[in-house]
Order: sequence, then C-alpha cells, then structure tokens
Amino acid sequence: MFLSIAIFIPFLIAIFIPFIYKRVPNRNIGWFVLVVPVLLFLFLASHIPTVAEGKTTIHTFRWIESAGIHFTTYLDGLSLIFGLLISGVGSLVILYSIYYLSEREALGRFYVYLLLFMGAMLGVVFSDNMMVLYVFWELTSISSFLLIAFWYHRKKSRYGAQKSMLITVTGGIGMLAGFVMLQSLTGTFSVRETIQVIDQYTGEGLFIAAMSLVLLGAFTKSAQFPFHIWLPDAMEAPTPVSAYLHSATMVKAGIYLVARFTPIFGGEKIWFYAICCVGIFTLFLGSFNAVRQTDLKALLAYSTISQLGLIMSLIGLGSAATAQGMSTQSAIFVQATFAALFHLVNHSTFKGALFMVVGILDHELGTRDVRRLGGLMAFMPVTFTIALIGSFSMAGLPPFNGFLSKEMFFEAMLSLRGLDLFSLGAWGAIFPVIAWVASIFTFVYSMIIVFQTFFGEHHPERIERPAHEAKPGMLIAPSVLATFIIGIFFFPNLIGDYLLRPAVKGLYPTLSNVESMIPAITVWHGFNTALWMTIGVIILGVVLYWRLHSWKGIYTAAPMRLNLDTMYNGLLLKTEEGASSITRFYMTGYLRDYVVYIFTFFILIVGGVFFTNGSFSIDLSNDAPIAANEYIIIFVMMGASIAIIFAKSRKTAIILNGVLGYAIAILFVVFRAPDLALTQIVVETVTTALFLLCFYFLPEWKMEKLPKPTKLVNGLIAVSAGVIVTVIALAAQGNKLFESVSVYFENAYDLAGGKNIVNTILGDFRAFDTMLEVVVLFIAGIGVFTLIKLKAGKEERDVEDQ
Amino acid sequence: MKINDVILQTVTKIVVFIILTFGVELFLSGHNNPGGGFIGGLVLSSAFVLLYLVYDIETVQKGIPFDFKKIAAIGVLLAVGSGTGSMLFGSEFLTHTFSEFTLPVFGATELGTVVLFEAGVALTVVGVVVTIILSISEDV
Amino acid sequence: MNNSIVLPMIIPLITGILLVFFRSHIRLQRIVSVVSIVCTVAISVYILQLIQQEGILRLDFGGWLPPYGILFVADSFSMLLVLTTSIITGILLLYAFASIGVTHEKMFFYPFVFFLITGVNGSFLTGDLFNLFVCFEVMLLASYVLITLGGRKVQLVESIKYISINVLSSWFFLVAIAYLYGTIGTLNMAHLSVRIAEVGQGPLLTVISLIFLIVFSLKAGLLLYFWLPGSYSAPPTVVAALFGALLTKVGVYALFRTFTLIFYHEPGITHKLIGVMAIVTMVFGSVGAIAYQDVRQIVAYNVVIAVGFILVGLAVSTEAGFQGSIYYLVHDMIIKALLYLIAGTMIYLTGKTRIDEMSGLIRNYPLLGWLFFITLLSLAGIPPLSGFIGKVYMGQGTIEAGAFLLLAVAFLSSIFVLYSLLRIFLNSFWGETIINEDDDVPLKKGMLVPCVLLGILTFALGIGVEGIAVYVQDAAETLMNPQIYIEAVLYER
Amino acid sequence: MSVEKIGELVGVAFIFAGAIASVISAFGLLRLPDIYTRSHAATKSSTLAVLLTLSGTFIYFLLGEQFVSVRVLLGIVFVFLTAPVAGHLIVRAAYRSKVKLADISVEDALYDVLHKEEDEKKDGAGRS
Amino acid sequence: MIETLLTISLVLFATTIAIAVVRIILGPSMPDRVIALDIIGVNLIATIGIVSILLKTKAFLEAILILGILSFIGTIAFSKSIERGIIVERRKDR
Amino acid sequence: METLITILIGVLVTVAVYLLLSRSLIRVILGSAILSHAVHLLLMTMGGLKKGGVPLIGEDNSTFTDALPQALILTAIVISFAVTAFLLVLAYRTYKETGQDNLDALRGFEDE
Repeated sequence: MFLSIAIFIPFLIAIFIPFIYKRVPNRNIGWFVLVVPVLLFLFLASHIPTVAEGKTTIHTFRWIESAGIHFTTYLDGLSLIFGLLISGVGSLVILYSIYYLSEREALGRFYVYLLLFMGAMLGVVFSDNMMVLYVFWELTSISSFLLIAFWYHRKKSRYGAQKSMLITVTGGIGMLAGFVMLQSLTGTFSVRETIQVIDQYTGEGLFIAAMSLVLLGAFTKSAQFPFHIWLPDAMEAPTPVSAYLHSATMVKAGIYLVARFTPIFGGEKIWFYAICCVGIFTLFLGSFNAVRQTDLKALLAYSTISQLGLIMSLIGLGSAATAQGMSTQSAIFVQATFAALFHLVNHSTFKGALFMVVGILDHELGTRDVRRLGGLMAFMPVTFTIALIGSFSMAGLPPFNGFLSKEMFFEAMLSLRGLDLFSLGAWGAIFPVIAWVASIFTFVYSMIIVFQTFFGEHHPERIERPAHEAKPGMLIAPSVLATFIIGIFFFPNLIGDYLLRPAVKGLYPTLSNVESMIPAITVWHGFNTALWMTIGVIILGVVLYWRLHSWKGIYTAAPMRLNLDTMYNGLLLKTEEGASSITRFYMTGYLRDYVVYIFTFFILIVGGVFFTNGSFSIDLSNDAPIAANEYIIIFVMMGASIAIIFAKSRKTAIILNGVLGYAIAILFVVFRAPDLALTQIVVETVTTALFLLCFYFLPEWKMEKLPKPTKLVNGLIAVSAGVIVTVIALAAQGNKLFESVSVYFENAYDLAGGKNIVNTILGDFRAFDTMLEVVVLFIAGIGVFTLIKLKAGKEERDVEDQ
Repeated sequence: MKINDVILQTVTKIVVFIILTFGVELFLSGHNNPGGGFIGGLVLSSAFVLLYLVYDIETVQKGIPFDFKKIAAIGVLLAVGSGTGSMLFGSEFLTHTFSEFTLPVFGATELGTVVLFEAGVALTVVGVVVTIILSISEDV
Repeated sequence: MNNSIVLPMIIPLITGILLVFFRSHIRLQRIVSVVSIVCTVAISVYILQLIQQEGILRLDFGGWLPPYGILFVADSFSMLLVLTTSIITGILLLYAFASIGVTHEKMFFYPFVFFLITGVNGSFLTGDLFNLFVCFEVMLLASYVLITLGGRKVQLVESIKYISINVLSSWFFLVAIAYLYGTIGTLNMAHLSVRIAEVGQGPLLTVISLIFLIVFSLKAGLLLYFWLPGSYSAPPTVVAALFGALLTKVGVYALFRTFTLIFYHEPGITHKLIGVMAIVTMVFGSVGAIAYQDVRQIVAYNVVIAVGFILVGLAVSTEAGFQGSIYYLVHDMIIKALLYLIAGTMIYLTGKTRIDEMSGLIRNYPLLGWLFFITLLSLAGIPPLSGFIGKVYMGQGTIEAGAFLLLAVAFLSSIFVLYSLLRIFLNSFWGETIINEDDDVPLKKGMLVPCVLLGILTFALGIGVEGIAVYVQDAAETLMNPQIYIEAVLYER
Repeated sequence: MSVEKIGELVGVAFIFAGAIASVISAFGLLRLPDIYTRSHAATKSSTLAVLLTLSGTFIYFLLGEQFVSVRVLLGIVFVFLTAPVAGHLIVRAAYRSKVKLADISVEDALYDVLHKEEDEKKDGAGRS
Repeated sequence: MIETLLTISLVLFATTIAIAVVRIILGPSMPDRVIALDIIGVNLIATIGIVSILLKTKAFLEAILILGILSFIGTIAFSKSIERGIIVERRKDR
Repeated sequence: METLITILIGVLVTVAVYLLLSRSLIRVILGSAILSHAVHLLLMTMGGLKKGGVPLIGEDNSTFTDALPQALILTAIVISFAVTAFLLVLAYRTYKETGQDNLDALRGFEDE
C-alpha cells in the first residue's frame, strides 16, 4: 500500500516543482527535491530486514479492470535492490547536481524531469503487472529523452535525444507486443501469475516470439549490441543525469527485465544463448571501443556498455538454472546470477563515482578531453583519490569491490567449459577467453582515466579555467560512493546476505533451495584460475597501456569506419529520401491520377473478384419488351453521350448533356414514373442553365491533346469501368433473391392517406430522407452564396490561420 | 445598348401568374397526384427566375423584398419543425397525421401535417434556387 | 420508441438553421452554438447511459416499422462516437471563436459546422442504408463549403479535387445501393443482414460488398487516401481539425457497420482484403509522414496511418480487435483534433509551414510545446495516454487471430508516427530560437484553452479508461454478434 | 360508334395532324439555309404542331373519358402565349449577334441600325 | 387503330426530336442550336400528351405545363445571353 | 428492356469516366453529371421496368411499378443537383481566382 503510494510521490512532487520554482528560483530548490529520494531510500531500507527473511509484499490498486491491467506493486528481494539503487544513487545525484548546475539553467525543468524519471524507474521495478511495467518503462524513455535534450538548443543534444528515444521506444513497443503475446497465452498480465502457469505453454510458437520481443525491449534499454549506439550520444545530457540514468539506473532496467523474466523464459535455449552471446560480445565491444575515446564521458559511456554486457551475460548464464531444475548442478548458475547482482551494485557505485569525477573536471576546468588534461593530482587531490578508487575498482583490482565481482565473473565464465548444457560443447571455452580479453581492455581504459588525467604534465593553457579543487559540496556525493566501494570490499557479506541473497531468491521463485547454493563472499579464495586470470589481466593491461600509442592504429583501420552509427544515420537519411521520392511519385496532385487510382482499384478488385468467383451469370428472361420509340430514345442517348466526348465547343457538350437529361425524363415517362419525369425535366433545365451561367466566363474548351498512350489508358479504364458496371447490373437482375419491401407501400392510401405512392414514400414513409435532402439543398444554396461573396481578395492575405 | 422588351414584359406579367398558380397547385396536390414540394418549389422559383430574366435584379428586389436565404431557412425549419412537432405529442419523430376536410373551392381534401412538410420543402427549394441564381448573376 | 435518440442530430440541425437568421449577430451565434453543443453532449451521455439499461435503442421515424420506414438505431458503438464527436466539436468551436475571424463568422461558419455535425451524427445513428447515403451527403456538402470557406486559391484548387473524388465515391455508393436493392430488395441494414444470412452471401453479394468497401474506403482514407493530405491541408485550422478528427471516422464507422452487420459471411475475401488494405495504408502512410517537411502534410499522413491502424481491428474481427478499434477511434478523434490545432497554431504563430523554417518555439510558447509533446506521445500509443489501451487491445486482437503481419505493421507504424512528429518537435519547438522578441506573435488564450482541454482529455481518457470500458465492451459485443443488433431492430416491440 | 369512340378518333386525328406538321417543321429546320428561315419552320409550324397535338389530347380526354384536363388547357394557353415571344426573342438575338444571313437573302433592312449602335458602343454584344 | 396512329405520331415526333438533335450538333451558330432546343422542348410536350393517352394515365399531364414553362424560360435565357452576354441584369440601364 | 437500359448505363458510365479522366474542369463536371444520370437509371432498372402501372392509387390499374426506387431516385436527383450546382460555382470561382481551368495547372499542394 505505502509502496504503491511511494511510487507516485515523485510524480506528485514533480507537479509542484514549477510552482515552487517560481518562488525559489535558485539552486536551493534542489534541497526540496533531495528530500524525496532520501525519504524513499529510508522507507525502502526499512523493508530490508523483512525482505531478507523472505517475505514479499504485494498490493493492488485497480486500474483498467476490464483489460486485466492493475496497478500491482510487488516487493521482493530483486525489486528492493533496484529500488534502493534508484533512491540511493538518486539522492546522491541530486545532492551533486545542486552544486553542479548553475543557477542560470532551467533548474525547475531539470528537477521535474529527474523526479519523473525516478518515479518511473521505481514503477518499473515494483510493478507486477506487465502493462503497468510497460507504462513506466516508456516513461523512463521519455524522461531520459527530455534529460538528454536538456540543453535542447544544442544540435548534438537533440540528435542524441532523438536517437535514444527512437531506439528505446522501438524496443519498448516490441516488448509491449511480447507482453500481449504472453497474455494471450496465459490470460494474465501479472508476472507472478505467469510464472506459475507458464510451463504449460512453453511449446507454443508464440512463446518464442514473445521471448524475442521481450529481449528486444531489454537489449535496447540496456544498450546491448547492436542497440548500444544510443548510449554514447546520450552523454550530451548533464553529467548528473549521465551518472544517474545512463550508468546506474535506467540502463539497468533491461537487466532487471531479463532477471524478472528469467523464471518465465529461463528454460529456453534461445534465451540462454541470446543473452549470453549478446552480453559477452557487448562486453568486448564496449571495452574495446572505450580505449580509443578521448572524451572522458564517451569513454565512460562505452565502459558502461561493456559493463552492462558483463552483467547481462552473467544473468543469461544464470537463466540456465531454471532449465536445470532443482538439481544441485544449477548451483553454479545461481552463483552467476549472484555475481551479476553483485556486480550490478558495484558498478553503480564505481561508475557513479567516476561520472561525478568527470563532471567535476568538466565543471571546474571546462573540458573533459583527456588530451588536454594531465597532472591534476596536485591541484585536485580529493577528486584524484575518488577517481583512483573508482577506476581501480572498475579495473578489478583489490581492495575495491570491483575485484570481488570480477573474480566471480571469471569463475562463472570458466564454469561454462565442458558444461553439458544446451549442447554447448567446446564452444563454452570461448566465453572465458572473450571475457578475459575484454577485461584487459577494461583495465587499460581504467588506467587511462587515472593516469592521463591526474599524472603526467600539467598544461594550464589547454584548459579553460585554472585548475583547482572543486567545492566541498560537490565532492560529498562521489566521496560517499567511494566509501561504499571500499566498504563493500571489506564487508561484502553485509550486502550479500541482506540484499543479494533475497534478490537471487526473488529471481528464482520456483527454486526452493537457492540460498544454500550461494557461498559467502570471501575476499581471498586461494590461487585458483580466476585469480591467475586477474593477474594476467594486470600484467598484459600494464603492457598494453604502456605501448598504447603503438597499437592505437588499429582503431583507424578501414573496417572500423563501417560502424553502426553511420548505418543508423544513413538509414534515417535514406528512409527519409526514399519516402520522399516514393510519396512524390504517386501523390502527384493531379485529379486525373487519383481518379485513375480509384478506377484501377475498382476494376482490379471488383472486376477481378466478379469474374473469378463465379458470380457472372446473366438471365434475360425477365426483360420487359421494348417499343420502337424507346429504341430511338435509347440510341439517341447513346449517340448524344458519345458525341459529348468529341464535342468541339463546350456549349455543344452542355446542350448534349441536356439532351441526355431530357431523354432520361422521357425514359422515366416510359417507366411510369411521373414524378421522376417532372423532377428530372426541371432539374435538368436548371442544371443546364447553371452550366451556361457559370461557364460563360470560362475559356472555350480545347480538344484534348493527350499523348496516345494516355488516351489509350483513359479509354481502357473507361471501357472496363463501363463493362463492369453493366455486367454486374445484369447479374444482379438475374439474381433477384427477394421480393422488394416496396409492396408494403402500395397500401399508401390506407396507411398514410396519399394516393401518389412515390410522394407518400417521400413525404411520409421515408420523410426523413426528404428532410435531409432539403437540408443538403439548403447547404448547397447557402454554400454557393458564401463561395461567391466571401473572397480572399477582400481581406489582406496574411497567413493568419492557414 | 437599349433593348426594347415590351412584348416580353407584357407576356411575362400574365405568364408569371400562371406559373405561380400552377406551382402552388403542384405542391398542394402532391400527395395524390404527381407533384409535391420539390417540383412545386422549382416551378415557383422558375417564376421568380423569369422575373429576374425579364426585368432586372433591382426592379424585382423592389417589388418582392425578400431575402431568399431566409426563405430557404424558414423552409428547412418548417420541414424539420413539422417532424419535431410530433415529438411534442408523444409520437415518433416525423409522424404525420391527416384527415379529410371539405374546403370551399377544392371540395373534399385531405389536409395533414404532410402539407406543412411539403410547404417547407417548397419554400427551401424556392429560396435555394433563387439564391444560387442571384448570387451568380450578381457576381458577374 | 425513444425520441431522444434523434436529438443528437436534430439539435445541431436546428441550431444550424437558426444561426442562419442571426448572420450578423456574432456574439449571439457563439452563445447559441455553445449552448446547443452542450445540450448535444448532455443528451448523448444520457442516451449512452440508457443503452446500458435498456439495450439498443431505436426510433422509427413516423412510426413506420422497419424495414419499411427509416429508423435511427443507437447502440454503444454509435453513441460513443456521437458523444466524442459532440465533445470535440464543442472544443473546436472554442478555438474557432478565437481564430476564425469575423468575416468567416458572418459567412455562416457556425451553421456549416453544425450541418457537418448533423451529417456525422446522423451517419453514426442511422439504420437505413440509403439514409446513410443521405447523411453522408449532408456531411459532405457541409464539408465542401467549409473547405472552400474563405476562397483562398489553394482552398479552391484542393476543394475541386476533394469534391470530385467525393462525388465519385457517392456515385459508387449509389451504384452499390442499387445493386443491393436489386438483389435483396430492402434497404434496412438489419433486414439486409437477415435476408443475406437467409440465402447466404453468394459470390455476387460479395462483389457488391466490395463496392461498398471502395465507397467507405474512399471516405475513410483506407488505401484510397490520396485525396486526403492535400485537401486536409488547405482549409483553416479549425476546419482541418474537424475534418481530421471526424470525417474519416465516419467512413471507418460505416466500414465497421457494413462488414460486421451485413457482409460478414465471407471474411476470406472481404476481411482479408481489408487487412491488406490496412497494411498498405499504414506502410504508405508512414512513408508519407516522414517524406515531407510541411507540418500540415505530416499531420495529414498521420491521419492516414491511424485509419489503417483502426481497421486492423476489423480485419481480424475478434472481440479484442473490435475493442481496440473502438478505443483507438475515440482516442484518435481527440488526438487528431489536438494535433491539427497545434499544427495550425504553429503556422499561425510563425507564418511558416515547413519545420525547417521554424525553430525554438518552446521558449516563447512553452505550454503549446509541451502539449505537442504530449500529443506525439499519445499518438505513438505511449502510456498512460489515451492511445495506449487501444493498442494493447489491438495487439491482443491480432494475436488471437494469428495475424502477425498486421500486428507487426501496426506496431511499427506507431514508431513512424513517433519519428515523424518527433521531427516536428525537435526542429520546431526545440532548437535555437529564431523568433525575435519583436516578431513574437502573442498566442491568444482562446487558442490555447481548447488545446489544453483536448490535452486534458487525452490524459483523462488514458488514465480513466475504465470509465468507458463498459460501453466499449458492449459495443464490441454488438459488433461481434450482429444478432443483437438485428433483434433490437426487427423483432423487438 | 359511341360518342367516346368518335371523340377519341377526333382527338387522335388532331394528334396525327400535329405529328405530321411537326415532321414537316423538322425538315424545315434541317433543310433551310440560315437561322432566320429556319426560325419560321421552328416557331410557326412547330407551335402549330404542338397546339394541334395538345388539343387532340384534350379532346381525347374530354370526350373519351369525360375528363376536363385543366392542365392541358393551361398548357395550350401557355404555349400559345409564349412560343411566338420566344421565337421573336431568339431571332432578334441572332440578328444582334450578327449571325450571317444566307447568301440567297435579298435585303437586310436593319443593317444600318445595328451597325450604328455598334459604332457607338465598341465592345457591343459580339460574343457568342 | 388508335394505338397504331398514336404510335406512328410518337415515332414522327421522335424523328423530329432526332432531327433537332442533329441540328444542335451541326450548329452552325448558337441561335440555331437554341431554336432546335426550343423545338425539342415543344415537341416533348406533344410527346407527353401522346404518351399519356397510350399509357392511359393522367399522371404526366403536369409535365406539359412544366415543359412549356421551362422551354420558355430557357429560350429567353439563351437569347438574352446571346444578345447581351449576360442573363440577369443587375440594374436597368445597361 | 432491362438489358438494353443496362447497356445504355454502361455506355454512359464509359463516357463519364472518360470525361472524368480529362484535364479540363468542365469535362470533369460534365462527367460527374453523366455519372449521376447513369446511376439514376441503374436504380430504376434495379427496381424492375414496366412491371406495372403508374404508382398512383386511383388510376385503374391494380399493379404498380416499384415505387421505392423512384423515391430514392428523386432524393438522389435533388442531391446530385445540389452537388453539381456547388461544383459548378466552385469551378467558376476557381477560374476567376486562378485564371485556369486546366487541372494540370491546378495541382495545389506539391513540393513547396
């Protein structure tokens, strides 16, 4: 209950921010905002003991009951750990931002977005209903979009925002489709309920489709290959945002999603392979690309991508536990998951700290280009310390928390060797190799951060402001994180027992003995392969860092140009160009073409179906006899109508049209329709008069000088339309299935007191038609009046209200 | 160029009255004979058109100072109103009633709300046709 | 019998006629129109409520029992649309007060709007095929006048195309009615359904149904939409908004009615064809939406995409699909009105129509900018705005029917919607502010308020969607079982 | 033979006469060389034809079915009144718009009048 | 006998109309066409008279007068348009 | 009779469509006028031709032709009259405004 409300608190506060900002238009507004995440953090932290005992809480608000969409919040270990990260890192980031952002910025807007994001993110992790999850999921995309484009007058900001929005929303929509598929299988949107019944449906084709779509959502959000391209561009956001959204929380939503859905999809081979392969490849790609970056923030972005890949691959590995069932064999997979969650937390701490450090550099020195920095250790000792702690932790060195999770990662990867699962075979050996290579690059870029920035020569002329230490306020948040980095290393089991184990348990609700499979985290676990691998990483990493300038050339080698970014840009451009040329091709603006389309469609569809489905049957037996004079009339009509086409002057054509009209009046006489004949005569006259009246001032028509093919096409269309109309009419006559209802009207005199049946129908039986017909006439009359009287020329022709 | 229209104008004076009578007769007898509001209205309007043709807009406007748009609007209102009226009496929209009357000239005649309806139709038609023709003619 | 169901049509009609008399009393015209539209809304709500209690309502005009007379049938589907139409017209009228200008107001602008609504509401309510044609004509005639109102060159040129094509479609409509009358001998839709069900939908009837398909597709802009972008870009903003929000929906409604009530026996031909047409519409609509730099064109193609999307529900013909379509119809009416208003306001403010010529609008007009942002999210179906639930149901519908191609295209189209509108947002609202402080055109309150109202509406409909769920379910059920409708029309009393 | 039968026969005879007159006038319309001569055929004999036919119809209904058709009577009056006026007007129009006389015409009495007006008002009514 | 005579007359009238149509197509001048049109109108009146006898109905008799009215108005309109180029004048002195 | 009329309808439709496809505005309008003629005939034909007497009660015949199509045609005639009138005036105004009656020159919106 309180949890459900807690999710909405950020939204509520966000609504009031603009009003508060009007009163307090300076950075002090940040303090108001800060209260929110701090309170939330404390509130969530108060649940740690109960959750650690294995209790979960669930609460439902009814929302769209008819569609089975309820606002259900579910608190278990897994969601708690994310919730704590969100509120905890959120508090620090807001604290940091109070000092980071200048007072000239639109602070009100910034905090609205940030709160929006925080609420959305909490919603994602605490929602049990997939639809609600999706709601919040998209909200995170939107708030991320808004935050990236916070400085919207910059072109690059807009570009980055658009890119991230397009990619994540596309993934989101795919995910929505996946959710709906799951629902149509199981009949529920609730994740928990789905987990319970999913076993019956794993064989269905929809199941696989749903799985891939959900993965699409997760991969786009978590910047996995090949969707990682939005993350580097998202770095246009203010640094606190990057620290918060694009390293600590939002990008982990994809990981959360995968973790959450592991009990549902975990048993599938495709799930396992997709996540592991994509994760490990992303890990490599990210770390490899990070090394070449000169912008510290871009470097961190790629590093984030790579770390996300690492966590993803661990989670993927962990999913195999579900496939293995309850057996003790699955212990290694459960441990992998444990490692994943552990690294998730660690990553948030060290990456958050590093982002803040880069932010400080940027803020104080005006640049974050490694080539312009150097030798800052003396000027910024505190910043340097934090950077050192963060980087070494990232590189996986003791005594920092990164070391612990990195070791666990290596172990998990090693365990893939010789594993007889999903016919993995010898391929399992590739995983640890890639992981190891990627770790070397990780080490290299971690060193770049520390050494190229803080050691070496100081060039004051290359930076915009003289180097100095940042204000203490700005240093608080990263220091807190740095403390965590070290603290976790020394007391890992504190979070291991209270947070991670319940989380793993939440991840595998179907496995009973999860906790017993996880050993306590130990700092020292003897000289095993993992440790040797770490030592190898350090040695090779140092060498590579040393010789960096000599092998950097491979980045500029040819194939690297063909990257996904250019493909994305090219795709957008090509699509737009292609769309433009396609649309312009058929949207010509000529009435003739449009009429051609309509009739072509008519001929193809109606004619095609008519002649193929066997409705072509003609029955002439019911025909009435024809008198001689009627022949004359009909042939006159045919002649007159054909003559219209060849008429040399428009008046002739109009008169011929009049002839047609009068002839029809005669036909109406023949067909015993006096009212029609009268009406037709009068209307025809008036129409002809109008024709003459209006065309008097139009130019004389010229004989159409059309090219032969056009004429041919016109003729062909015209003739086929005529033929189709005729044959269908003939078929319809031969196919009278029922007596008409009009027999009823023959009692008109008794029913409505009229002897003229037609007029009785018009005036009484179907008076409504007549009433509306009069309205039509009225509109036309007034319309003609307006059309003629209201001329644009009378007013000034401004663009007012186009 | 002055054109002498005496013959035409003289004939027209007679003819217009024939037409008007005929038009009214048409729409009144519509329920039992061919005719009805629409044709009646058209014939009536043709009388007006004839006047405009033979004379000119200003002269006619002096003689018959109607705003034909409003006539049309009144007509539509009448047509719709005759339907709405029945709602007030608790029957379905557009329910017509009729009964026989003995009128001095016409003899036994049925009169019903239908006549009201038809009159509305006729008025609309007159209004609209004259409006259209006048609008165009004035614009030229 | 229930006379109240004619009121949503008669009130606008009488209002329109009365307003003709008050041509030069603009203030009076405004007051009367607001009062009348409020009455219409109130009555629509009342009827909607009544349907929940008493089932489908009908009114036989003149007391002539179906199938001989004409009748109005009010079921949840039609009344939902009537209600939405009335609400949106009310809001658009507010915008018109601020924007349309005295010259237009004196030239019967309000009467024409009311006639348009008469036609639209009549089309939603009628139970007679020929009467549907007549109602269409009322609506079309009013739209012809509205599109030319003002008589700017571009309006005239576009309206010629618009009118010619609509004349053609009306012609097809009459041809189809003639054929159907020739074979089946009746015009009452329920009666047609009964008779066709009796003898089976033979090949000839299928062919005839295809002509109806052409007619309504032309009106709805399904596949045969090429007239739409041009003609919806020409008239004044309010009119364009009315068109974009209402006119195509009438065609969509007619498609739903005919192909669920009358021609539902041969889904292998008709519904499959509708599905194919929906796909092509969405694809080419998406392509068109990103092809132009002109705001009005982009907006117009968005209308096209939405039509394709809504008809996916008909193509799959499952209950969830119908629900999706109905939700989306209602949503689309609201959001298209808003979209057109904002686009028109942008053009009013800048005097430009191309997105690369305007920039940085959000600095001077923040509320407008954020409204546009909400609009674009709502259009892309992003929750918790009104487009979301329709999309979910549509997804369910297609999945139930196994129409995965439809699902894919429908969902992908919303990305194109997002992209096309995002381009407007990024280029025109964000970016460097080009406008000088001096050139800054003040945004009239009267223009902003309707936008805000519509924005609130899309929010409210998104979050409080449960409020209309009952009606939508009822409507979808009626669409699924034509028998319910037939019972109410032919066998009750 | 009853009165009805005789009446009917008389009526039909009138009609037949009218029909023949009509065809003759039609030939005139086809064969005569210019508008002015054709107008004779058209207005005079054609009017006669119609009047005959209508009278025939009237008689037919009057004697055959004892039905006084006011409308036909009105019609007769109407045609009688208007047909000549119409003929007059159209020929005048033709002349004013300077439709050429046939080559065999001998005299154009109003030539000067027309062309004097023409000089006074240059732009005249020359369009057709 | 009556029927045959009437039918023959009908055919004769139809021939007249057909000839008039030929005249309309041939022209050569506008007034020629107008006259032909006038003839068609007048002949139609006659035709309707005959047809009513043939069909034994009085339903079409209204048409006679209507046609008369229309052909009169039409002819006047045409002649005015030929003569003055304008059909309805705004003011007297033009 | 029905067959012949139906063929006539076909001819009318052919001519009308051919006119609709041309470039001149007048032709297009004429085309639409002829289309409406055609459809009125079609409605008539669909009700059956000459299958009874004039639909006036009181005349001495016992069977009547189908009156319903006649009523429908009447409505349709009026409507098509209204539309044609409007279209005509529109054409007139367009010509006055643009000096063009050639639809090729009246493309309206295009690539701006």
